[in-house]
Order: sequence, then structure tokens, then C-alpha cells
Amino acid sequence: MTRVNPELAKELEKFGAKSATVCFNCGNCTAVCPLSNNSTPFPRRIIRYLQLGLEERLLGRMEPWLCYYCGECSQTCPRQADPGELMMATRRYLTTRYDWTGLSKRLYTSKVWEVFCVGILFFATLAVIYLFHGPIVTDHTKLETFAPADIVHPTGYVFGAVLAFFLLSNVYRMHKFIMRSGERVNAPLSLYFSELGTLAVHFATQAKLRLCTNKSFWIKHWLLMSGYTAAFILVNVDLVTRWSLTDSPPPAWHPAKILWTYATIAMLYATTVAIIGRLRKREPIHKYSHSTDWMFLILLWFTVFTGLLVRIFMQFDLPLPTYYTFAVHLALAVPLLGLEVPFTKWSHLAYRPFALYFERVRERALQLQQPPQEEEA
Amino acid sequence: MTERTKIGVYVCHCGGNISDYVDVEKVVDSVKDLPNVAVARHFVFMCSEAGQQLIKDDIKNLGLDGVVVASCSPHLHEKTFRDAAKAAGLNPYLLEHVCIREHSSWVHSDNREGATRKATWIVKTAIAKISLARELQPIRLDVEREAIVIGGGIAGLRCAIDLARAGSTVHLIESSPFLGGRVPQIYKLYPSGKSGCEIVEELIDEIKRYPNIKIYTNAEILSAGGAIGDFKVTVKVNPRYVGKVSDDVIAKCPVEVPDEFNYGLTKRKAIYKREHSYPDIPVIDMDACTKCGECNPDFDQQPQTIELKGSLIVLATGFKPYEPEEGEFGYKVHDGVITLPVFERLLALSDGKLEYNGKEVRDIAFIYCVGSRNEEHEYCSRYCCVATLNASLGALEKFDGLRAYHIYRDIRAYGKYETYYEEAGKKKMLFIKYDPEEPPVVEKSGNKLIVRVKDLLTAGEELEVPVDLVVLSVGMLPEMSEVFTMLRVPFSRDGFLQEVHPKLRPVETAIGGVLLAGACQGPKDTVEATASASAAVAKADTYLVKGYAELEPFIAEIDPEKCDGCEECVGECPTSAISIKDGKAVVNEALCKGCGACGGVCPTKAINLRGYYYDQLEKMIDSVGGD
Amino acid sequence: MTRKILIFAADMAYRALDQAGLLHVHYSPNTVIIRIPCASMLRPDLILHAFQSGFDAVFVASSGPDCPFMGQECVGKTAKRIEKAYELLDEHGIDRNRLVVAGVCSTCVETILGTVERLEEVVGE
Amino acid sequence: MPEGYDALVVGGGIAGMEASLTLGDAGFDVLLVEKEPSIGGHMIQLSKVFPTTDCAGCITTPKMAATGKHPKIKLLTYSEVEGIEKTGKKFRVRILKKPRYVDENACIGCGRCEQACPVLIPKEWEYGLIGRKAAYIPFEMATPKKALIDLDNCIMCGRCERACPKEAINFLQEPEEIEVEVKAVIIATGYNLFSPEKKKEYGYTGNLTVIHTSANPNIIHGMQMERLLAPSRPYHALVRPGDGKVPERVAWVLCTGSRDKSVGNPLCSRVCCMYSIKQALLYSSAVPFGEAAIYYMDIRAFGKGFEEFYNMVRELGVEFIKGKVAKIESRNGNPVIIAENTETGEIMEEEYDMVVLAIGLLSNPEAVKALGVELDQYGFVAQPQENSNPAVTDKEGIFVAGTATCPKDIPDTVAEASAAAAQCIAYLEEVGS
Amino acid sequence: MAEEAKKAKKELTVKKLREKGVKPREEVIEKSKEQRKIIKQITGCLESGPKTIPEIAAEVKMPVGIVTWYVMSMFKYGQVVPDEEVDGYYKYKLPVKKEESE
Repeated sequence: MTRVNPELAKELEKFGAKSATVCFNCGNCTAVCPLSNNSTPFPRRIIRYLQLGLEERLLGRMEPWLCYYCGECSQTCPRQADPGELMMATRRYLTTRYDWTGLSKRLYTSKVWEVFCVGILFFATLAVIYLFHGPIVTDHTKLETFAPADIVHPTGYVFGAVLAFFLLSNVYRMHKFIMRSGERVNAPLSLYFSELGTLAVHFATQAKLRLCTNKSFWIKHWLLMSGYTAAFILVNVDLVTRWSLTDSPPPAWHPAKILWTYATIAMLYATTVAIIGRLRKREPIHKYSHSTDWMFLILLWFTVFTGLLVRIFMQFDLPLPTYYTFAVHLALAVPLLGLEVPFTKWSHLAYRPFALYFERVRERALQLQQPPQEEEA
Repeated sequence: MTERTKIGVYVCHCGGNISDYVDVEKVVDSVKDLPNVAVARHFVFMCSEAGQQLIKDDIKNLGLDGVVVASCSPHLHEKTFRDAAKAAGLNPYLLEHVCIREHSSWVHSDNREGATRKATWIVKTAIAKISLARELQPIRLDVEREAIVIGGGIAGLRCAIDLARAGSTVHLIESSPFLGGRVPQIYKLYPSGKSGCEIVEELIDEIKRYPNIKIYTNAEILSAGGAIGDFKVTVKVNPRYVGKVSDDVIAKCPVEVPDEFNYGLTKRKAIYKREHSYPDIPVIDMDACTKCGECNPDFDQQPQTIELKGSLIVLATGFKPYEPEEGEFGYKVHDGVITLPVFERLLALSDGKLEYNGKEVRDIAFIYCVGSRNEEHEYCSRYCCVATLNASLGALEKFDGLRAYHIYRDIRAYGKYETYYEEAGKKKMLFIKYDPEEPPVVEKSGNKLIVRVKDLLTAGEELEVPVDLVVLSVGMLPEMSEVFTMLRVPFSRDGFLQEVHPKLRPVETAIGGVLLAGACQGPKDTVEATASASAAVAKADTYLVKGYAELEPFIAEIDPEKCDGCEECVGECPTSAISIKDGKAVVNEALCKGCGACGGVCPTKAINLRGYYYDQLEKMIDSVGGD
Repeated sequence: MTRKILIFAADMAYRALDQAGLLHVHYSPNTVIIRIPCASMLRPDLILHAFQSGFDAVFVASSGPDCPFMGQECVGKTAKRIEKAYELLDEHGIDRNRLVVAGVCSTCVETILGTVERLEEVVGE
Repeated sequence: MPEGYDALVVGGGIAGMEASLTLGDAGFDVLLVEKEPSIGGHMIQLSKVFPTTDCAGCITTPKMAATGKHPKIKLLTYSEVEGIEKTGKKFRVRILKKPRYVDENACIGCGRCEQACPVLIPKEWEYGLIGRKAAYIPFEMATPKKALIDLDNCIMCGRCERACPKEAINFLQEPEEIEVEVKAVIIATGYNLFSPEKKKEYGYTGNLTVIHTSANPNIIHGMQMERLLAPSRPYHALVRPGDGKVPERVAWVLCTGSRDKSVGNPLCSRVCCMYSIKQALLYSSAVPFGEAAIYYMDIRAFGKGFEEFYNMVRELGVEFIKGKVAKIESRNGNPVIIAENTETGEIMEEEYDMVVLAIGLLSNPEAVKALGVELDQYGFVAQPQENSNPAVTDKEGIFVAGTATCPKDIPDTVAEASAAAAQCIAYLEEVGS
Repeated sequence: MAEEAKKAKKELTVKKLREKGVKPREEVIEKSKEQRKIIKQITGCLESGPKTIPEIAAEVKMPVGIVTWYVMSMFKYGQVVPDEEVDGYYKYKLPVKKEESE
């Protein structure tokens, strides 16, 4: 017996799930969804849990992470209940439930908090740069001198470690929720290792999205994803090779540089298209924008854009613009990474493959548990 | 008598309905050479314009003296073909319509040969019958512009107004002391959003404008009978025991009893009246009255027996809500389980906050299909889905912070009413679909009621819904009346009154001149009830406005040559239509209803029933018996 | 030669026969239907006539208490006719079982099916 | 001085015929204007009608005949009301009578012109399932049964004119403006059908003579199925339009274009549940070994005898699946239905020989435009006193019946048509002559 | 005979209409030519014996849906008649020409 809880739907309204009770459970969304199948049917099942307030069920499901918001469900919904947006809101909600710090919930449910946090990090970064930057050489662009690697890199390591800690601890909580739901499972540790491949593949390709009927979503998403991943790797590689901050930048044909260019263009294109889309509100995915969606897009766009500007100014050997833009670039990148990666939108990148991974582990574990039960029967 | 020898026989294919199983050609072949037959044909749709033309042309060109049409049931199209024959100049009663569809092709679709043989037999009996048929004339009856409407609810009111507007005198009979019926009890009606009181008050205001509407409230029907053009209804108008008095006088009454209008949610005095109703005179409830005399009563008033006559009777007796059994969804077992009509009153009476039995209501569960769509009452009561949605929306609008759960089977918010369903969703109400095999269970837990239900939309999740009030969306049952038996109106399978045909003659009953209006025919909402009331008036007007009715000529006929005045028939006649004059029996044509019982007992075979002469029946038997 | 059952169908019974058609149920096609307003009009000699004319069985389908002409009274009146008809059958040595009377309401399709089936058995023997 | 009538009835479907006959029987002079070349409306196209399953033609044809020959009813077919103006207590009505290019008085409906005509055009009355000629009789049971020429699709070869035995064909006919004076008006303009092409996910083909690759001719709509099942059906047997095969598995898709805001119609069409259940029953008796499945959201069997009918059909083995069909794909020419069975949570992918889209009923605002009455937001005629007097409109002396006010079934339509007639009679009696 | 001759002489109203400058649409003329070709093909194909619709379609090399439409239209105008049913498909054949003409 489960008690219905209409409060949950009210709670979820804060995350953008405004139309859950408008749904009359016709099942159109689930059948039209290219990603939904009989073992993981959604969005209707998730919406139904949402309507009835079956919190435990909701927490234990990984389906929200399978949804890539292609919008077909919302386009064809006979009640215009916008199932795609409901799934999105559910992901926001789940993100806050996975997050133990409570920051995520604050960011999602309070615009003041969101702006405040971004502002703090932005200005704190600027302050740090102001306090700790190296000598400013004005006759020639010397970025490495302005931002000495021995300061930048350790700071980066620490920052990365903190982010990883928050994110992974949240993933651990997600793991608990998923494994706890439904039938009890005791997955042996070996399974976690043998299924690591699933995690890697899904992380790298986000392949599920390709099943969406509208292929351009996958392409855009993949551009963004690959650009981001490339940039992420390059930044890390850079920490070792220090090629980007060096005062004599490598030539244009340098493979790392080509990759950077790709990452920049890909991300800039995808975010620009997304921003225009949200302004036009033509596709269902762009119809409703949560404040965090805007914040994410704006931060990302400006981060990439300022990164590009730094590169251009360096190319033209304009020392001061380079330094200032670099400072702004960092001031944007810190809140972008610091807030988005563990607490809001960027965390989806981790939760999606992890959800599939945990589900796969759970499935395998259940299979392992199965045979003796059958014999009993 | 001389036999008719130029009979035309017409066999209908009914576009395959008949011809798929009955070999119509073979039927035609086997009768076309019979001595009395001049022509035999088959055609795809005899009832169509072209089919009728075929008959008419043959009557004119071949000089037919009799026609047999074999097609669907005569209940459907006998009149159609008789009119066609008449138009071609043939006496319409020289046309016999027999049924080879319902009585042959459809019941013997498993046996084509048998179906064809039976159809041939049926056609042969019809030929035999027509060969001895006499020309008959319909009985033309002058119809006075006077009608009786039984029931003073919304349908009866609509009827009375429309009849009166078209110039007829109307006798409106209502059994309770006030007009209005059940509609005034409704908080807000869909789709207009007006209160039931308001709608009925408008109608009552209109009623008052027509002096040709005579109203009898508190009236009991003692007897009803007669036939079209000449119905008689005797009513006993019970006394009100009081005249028009002021509200102060009513307030003086020391007795308080539960007010049935509000289902006992409030109390009324022994002397009471209804707001927005008619008449504006109170009535004393003698069961409760202590005869204290405070209200200036007149206990000497006696019931009045009035005999009313009318050319037609419209039955607008309405419905009653289903009363759940004790324990059905916790009804009468747990405090807080009520029916929808009670909830309507609760909504209308509550102000500020919704309370039931002194307890504030925050969460409400509506359970649908109570007393409908089950073994006992198989039918769907039609109005309850929308009425429940509408009531829940009204409740949420009137009281802040209510939460509603709809526990349903199918939401039948048909037509434009779908918007109510959608609106309920927008107002964040929850819908839980239950399986009739595993209906919800209502339990008490602390000061809450718990509805336990298995939700089909989560593939059977067992849910617990804690609420303060459970509202049972009860169906409609026909309101029974003695008058049904007095008039011998047939019922349909669902227990409501039966119309002749839902599409061809939707407001007529098998009893000529008795019409149906509103929910006595089946569950209806106010829109449908008033429409059907007007429809009954339309049918009535075709007689009343025109001023006459034509009746079938099938009445008893006495051969004075053979009659020896034995009086056997006199006692046999159920309508006392036969008397003895000068040693011979005579039939009063206005009273004879044409059962033929007299013929069945006449020892000298002096009595025949027109249209069913015994020589015809004998020949019909012979036409197949010797086959 | 085909066995033949004659059905005298009074008003309500005729409607029941219509109803049977609407429901597309099946019964023996060895039946002939003669429509009459009310079973009380049947003279006993007419029933005898049917047997003499070649019918193997007669089913008087009366309206029963639903009779639109006289209601409940119909049952008694019809019974009187049938009683006399039985006497006539006995006089002429015709098996009483070959004559059946039943009250058939407008939706009593089952009564028709049952009675026809029973008569089929009787005449089949 | 224009001709005068007591009442004008606009629309010659079942509602218009019923209203006209009631008025005529009560002794009033009626002018019935129908825009199509024959009266009969949608009902004459139906197979059988629920819940009694008597054939629609058996009820409609005699009504058509009675209307056609009623001494008090004057029939104007192929005519449209162009404008209406109230002067004093009367309405002055302008009617446009479109040219049939056939002299109605001379034509005997023999059909020789149709045989002679060489052009084939999708036949509207059969919803394009077969062709008709440019010179044609609208349908077998048409009233009046007179030919007409579709000049837009005519090649002007003159064969029809040569074939006509009565010299009835006259290509020089012109549209005719008729003015009449009436005391009251009844609107019985009926409904429009939802165009299933609009629901793109369902792959319906609008024109069977040009079949697009994305569309499947074995996906038909409810009215086409009515035609396939009707006694006067276009084909010789129940076969599917894609290749003439007897369909062994048929599915019905309820709420096609109803209760669906994604195609702009949030309303329920009231009849589709029942007509689909009825079609499934008729299909089961036509193809006894066939399998029938109905995909529904809610079964709305609310009328008298409907629930009983639904139960009967369910017991006969017709499968009922709760779930809105999301899309219909094609596999080897067979439609494949994709839907979630919401009672089990299972996503179904079922292949059928034929799929019937149970299309809904929409308003027909074009037909009432000339009458100037108020419409509601959905284009139906507004009923200002719906609870107590549903037949009146916002204009005094103008009444409304049938599906002009919202979708409804035949019993409700007939009742409302009579109700409108009653209001009309009461009004006429009050206005006096 | 005399009457027919009289009729032939009488000027057709369709000619008068053409004289007034009303012309049939080009695409209708094209379409009707194509139709006659298709009908001729189907008729020709049935001369060798009864065939099902898919068989006809294969022979005349046209989409089976369109062939269905033509065969059914031809059936309605009496140009083909259905024959026996084999495995769910009816065969169609040309009608037997009646000896005597009406």
C-alpha cells in the first residue's frame, strides 16, 4: 500500500513541472517516444508517479535520465501536458535529491540564490586573479607571466578535486536510490567492474539520443558534448603540457589547437542555436525555460566566447585585452563548472551514463539472483 | 365475399439484409403464379422513393386490388407503405406488410434454405390475408387542445410551457407540494453554471404567464385511462391545511424535522414552503404537525378529487437517485460517506468553509459508477461523470484549499463536456482508474477516511487515499409511478419507460397518445431532458395543432344476422365497449380498443375484428398448412 | 415433408420476435408467424383448424400480463380459450403437447427460443 | 412578392428532415434547403446504427421519401442560403440554387448519362473509395433521384447529352437567385468530419487515386468503414482498399482528431466509441474468423442501451486496449499500430490488415455563417438557454437542432430536431399569421 | 429511329457552352486520357482469365492501391465482376456480354 501524496506534485512545480495533473494517462507519449521501451517505459509512468506523489518509486527510477527531451511527446500530447518538460523537471528534482549539500535545491528553486552564487564565484575569482596574478607585461602578450602556471595549476587541481568529490558523492546517493527500489538486489562488486564498459560507452557517445526521430537534436547535443569533452581533456592535458598558457603559442596547425578550435566552434554553435531556440520557443524542448537553463546557457556561451576572444587577442598580440578577457573567462568558467557540474545541468552528463550503468548492474544482479528462485517454484 | 385477384407482391432485399440469406428471387418465383397474384417483384430497397414508386406505378398501371410488401418489421414501415398505397389511390388497408427480415433472414442466417422457405410461407399467408381483405377507413378523431402532463420537474415544466404557447390547455400534475422536481437541489448546473433553483425559477415564472396551464400540486393520481383524444385522469389533490401566510407565521411552528429537500442536512418546520418555487403557499406536513394551531391552520380542508381530461398524456415522472446499500463503499457505516445529490446540497448550503457533520473537509474522494454499470443496473447513468466533475469544480471554486480525487472507471465526459474533465486536471485533481472486479474500499482510520484502491494506470499499484469526505457518484433509477400500470406503458430492459423506436419514434410509447419526456425514459441531463420534453410537445402538436388524430380501424364488427344476443361478449370486453340493443350486440367505436376478445367467445361467430377477420386467418392457415 | 409450427403472435410477442431478429439469435425456420393483436381473440376452433390444415404444432404467443389491451386480464381470458382448444384437441385425438401457450413480453426472446425448441422436439418424435 | 413559408429549415440531414416532417405534420408550410444534390445527410451513408443495429438506410430512406413527397414541404436541393434579413416579424431569405446542368423536372434518374460519361472522379459520397463520373446521380437512394453534372471535372464531350432519353441535360443552366419570406428558421446544418490527414503520425492517405509512399491505403477512416459495411457498399464484399484482401485483423483507433489538442480539437465527438464498437460487431459477423481490436482512452457508452451493447460486443471477443495510438507505421503494406496499453504499461507494436481511424465530428461554421447567429468558441451554434430550452439561439425566431450545436448521436439529434420543431410551432402560434 | 435522328440534329447545349468560351480544364482532359489507358490495361489483362488485384497490379505494373481503386470503380459500373475467393483475395473477371441488347 502506498499513500498518495499530492504535495510531491506541488514540490515539483518549483522545478517546472506545472502540468502534471493535466495529463490524462493516454499513453501517447510513451508510445511515441523513440527511447522508451517495455523494460523502461516513460514518460507516462514517471508522470503518473509524479501525479500520485509516489516519491520512492520516482527516486528509484532511472528513466528520467534516459529522456533526451527530443520533444516528440510534447508535440503530440493530446492534452498539451508537455511530458518532455515534466521529465526535465523530474531530472532537476532528482538532481536536488541526489545532492546531499542542499545547494542544488537552492539553486533550482531560488533565482536569488542562483544569481547570488554565480555572482559570488564570479567576483571571488576576479578577486583571486587580482590578488595573485603575475606581472603584467604590456609590450608583448605574456599570458604565462600574467597567470603563472605554478599558481593556476594547483588551484585547478584543487578545484577539480572538490568538484569531483561533490559529483561522485551525489552519484553514490543516486546509486543507493536506484538499487534500493523494487526488488532487493545485492550486486557483487565484480559486476560493477565488468559493466564499466557500459558507463564509458554511454558517457562518450550519449548514443541513446540518436534514437530520437529528429536527428538534429542528437547532432546538436553531440556537438556540445564532444566540444565540451574535448575542451575538458585539453584543459587537463594543458595542465601538464602547458602549451596554451605559454607566451609563444603553438602554430595554427598544431593538433591541440585544431581540436580547441573545433571545441570552441561546436560549443558556440550549439549554445547559440539553443539560445535562439529558447527565445523563439518553437520546439517543445525550448518552450519553457527554467531560470537555470538560461543561466547555464549564458555562462557557457560567454565562457566559450571569452575563451575565443583570449585566443584572438593573443593571436593579434594585444596584451591588455588578453589579460582582462582571460580574467573574465576564468571568472565565468568557475561558476559554470563549480555550480553546474555537481549541482545542476552539467551533472546530467554524469547521471545519464551512471543511470544506465546502475540499471545494467541491477539487471545483471537480478539475473544472477533469478535461477534459485525458479527452482523453488 | 369475392376474393381479390390482382395482388401485387413486393419482396425487399433490404440492401442485402434480407437477400444475403433469403433467396428473394425464389420467393418471388414461388408466389408469382398463385391465382390471386397479378405481379411479384423484388427490389433492393422497397422503402426508398424508387421502391415506393414501383408499387405506386403498378397500382396505377396494373390496377392492383391488393398489395403485399415483405420486408422489415411492420413496426418500422407499415405506415410508409400504407401511405404509398393511399397516394396511388388504393385503400391503405388493402396493403399487408409482413416481416421477412427480423422474422426470417436475421434469425435464420444459419440456414439459407430454411430462411427462404419461411419467407415464402410468410408471403403466402399475407397473400391469403389480402385476398380476403376489406376496405377499411381509419377512424378520424377530433382532438381537443387539451393535454395532461404528469410530473412537475424540469421536463414537465418545459412541456407545459411549450404546449401552452402553442395554444393548448395543459393540466400539470405534481405529486409533491411544490413544482420543480430534483433540479433545484443542484448547486450549479452544467453547462450554464447557473444554479438549479435559478433555472427552475425562470421556468416557473414563465408557467405563471400562461392562464391555460392548470397546476395541481400535492396531487395523487387515483386512476388514469382512455385513449388518444380521450384520456381521463382522476387526481386527488391533498389539502395544504393552510392559506398564504407570512414567514413570521411559519417561524412560529414549534416542530422541527429533517428537511428532505436538503437530505436532512438542515431542518424545516412542520409548516414549510420552498423558495423559488410554486405555489407560494406553504403546506403542513401532517406527519410532523402537533396541531398547536400557531400558524392559523384550517384542518377542515378536505382532499379534492378532480377528474381531468386530455387528448394526450405526457409522462415526465423523472428519476430518483440510486440509494447505495448499507456498507456499499462504507455508506451509512462510516461517517462522511455521502451521495452526489447530498454533496450538491452541502455545496449549496455551506459558506466560507466546507464542513460535514461539523468537521472541516479538505480532501474529497469521488467514487464513480455507484449503482451503474454493474450486474444489478447494467446501464450507464450518463449524467453522473459530468455532474461529478462539475460539482468538484464548483467545490474547488467555492472553497479554498480543497483537494479532490476522482476514482473512476471511464470518464464519460462526452461532447463539449470534455472541457470539464480537462479543467479538473488543470485544477490539480487526481484521477485514479479502478477495476470493477476490484472496486475501491472505504475504511475509517482515526478521523480520516481511507480509500484503498488499485490503480490501473500504474499497472495495479495499491494506493491509499486519505480523505475527509467520500462522495458516491450515484446513478439514476426510474421514479416509479402507479400511472405506468394504469396506462400499461411498457418498460425497457433497464427499467425505464420504453419508447417505440429510439430514432423513428423516440418520444412515443406503444400506447397511442402517451408520450415520454425527460428522464423517465432513461438517464438524461437537463439539456437532454428539456430537449426531449420539447420533442414530446412536437409530437403532441402534430395532433393538437392539427386538431385531429387518425386511428387504426381495427375494431370489433358485429354481424347482426348471426348475433343472437347471448351477451357472452359483453362480459368479455375489457373496455365495456359492447352493449345489447334490441337483442343484438353493438360496439361503441370510441371505446373499442380492438383486442378481439369478444370474437374469441362468440358462440355464433357473429363477431369479427376488422383487419383480422376470421376467414382471413383461416385462409392464412390454409395457405401454408397444406403446403 | 417439413414439420411446421404455427406461431400466433400477439402484439408484445410480435415485438419479441422482432427483438430476436435484432439480436440475430437462431431458432427453427420451420415456423410461420401470424400476427394478431391479442391472444384473447383466438377462437378455439381456429386452433383446431390449424392442426387440421396440416400444422404439426401451434404456439400461442400471447402478450401475457403486458397485454396493451387489458393487461393482467389477458392471461385469464387466453387461458379460457386454450382450455377449450385442449378439449377440442382431445376430442380429435391430437396430442395436447403440440399446443403451447406462453406469455411473451416484448423482450422475452428466451421464451420464444425455448418454446420453439420444445415444440420442435415434440413434433420431431 | 417573394414566396412565403412558415418555416425555413436549413440542412436536409436527419435533423432537418425530422424537423421538417414534424412541422409539416402539424400543418405548417416548410421550405427545406439542402446544399448537397440530395437530402439524407450523413446518416444515409451509415451502415447500421447503434445500439439497435437496424440499418441506417431502413430508417433514413423512408424519411427521405416522406420529406420528398410531403405536401407541406418544399425541397430545394443543391442550394445554399446566402443571406437572411429580419423585416418586422418575418425573415427575408436569399437562396442560391446552384446549376445541376440537368433539368430536374425532365430527369427520370435513369443513369444513362452516368454510364456514358468517360471521366472518373473520386466519389465524395463513398469518401473516395471508388470513382464516379462527371455526370452522375449522387447515390442510389438519392432524393430527389436526379442527375447532375460536375462541370469542374467535365471534359465537355457531350456524350451524356446524347445519351439522355429525356433531353434533360442543359449545359447552359445558370445559378438561380431565389428570395423567400419565412416566419421562422431552423438550423440543422450538421457537422464536418475531422480530416485524418491532419494527424500526420497516422499515415492516412486522403486520395486513393494518388497514393504517397508515406501513406497507407489500408488505413481508412470511420466513415469509409461505414461505407464498406453498408448494405449499399461500394465494393462487392468487405475487402480492404489497399489490395482487395479480406482483412483478417482490423483495429479501430478511437479519438482520431477528438480530445486531442495537438490537432486543435479538445472536444469529445460523442459517437466514435459507439460507432467503432458497432463496426467491430458488424465486421465480426462479416468476417467470422477475423480479429477486431479497439484502442481507446475511455469507452463512452453513455446512451440508452449503449453500455449493454458494449458489454455484448466485448463478450463476443472484440479486444479492447486502453491506450491512445501514438503512431501508425507500415510493414509490407500492413499498418502497424504503436500504442501503450496503459493498464499493463506495455508498449504494443501490432500489425493489422486494416486500421480504421475513428474520426470525430467538428463544427460546420461555414454553413451557418449566412444566418448570423452567435457561435461558440468551437464554431458550434451557441445555445443561450441550454439548460432549460436548448433549441433556441440568440436570435428570436431562429432555432437550432442536431449536431449544429455539438456532436451527438442519432437519438439525441432526432429528439433535438423535434424540440426545435416544437419551439418553432410555439413561436409560430404566438406570432400568428 | 426518327427521334434519334432528330436528337442528333438538335444542337447540343455543350457545344453552345464551348462557343461561349467555357473550356474544360487541361488537367482533367489529361487525367481522363490516363484513366482510359489504365482501364484498357486492366481490361486487357483480365482477358486471359480471372485475376486477383495484386496479380493485376503486377501485370500492369502499377501500385496495387491504385489498381484496387480502378477495379472497384469498374465493378460499380459493371465492367468487371468478382469471381471466387482464394486465400482472402477475390479474383475478378470480365462480365459475360449479354447476347441481346436492351
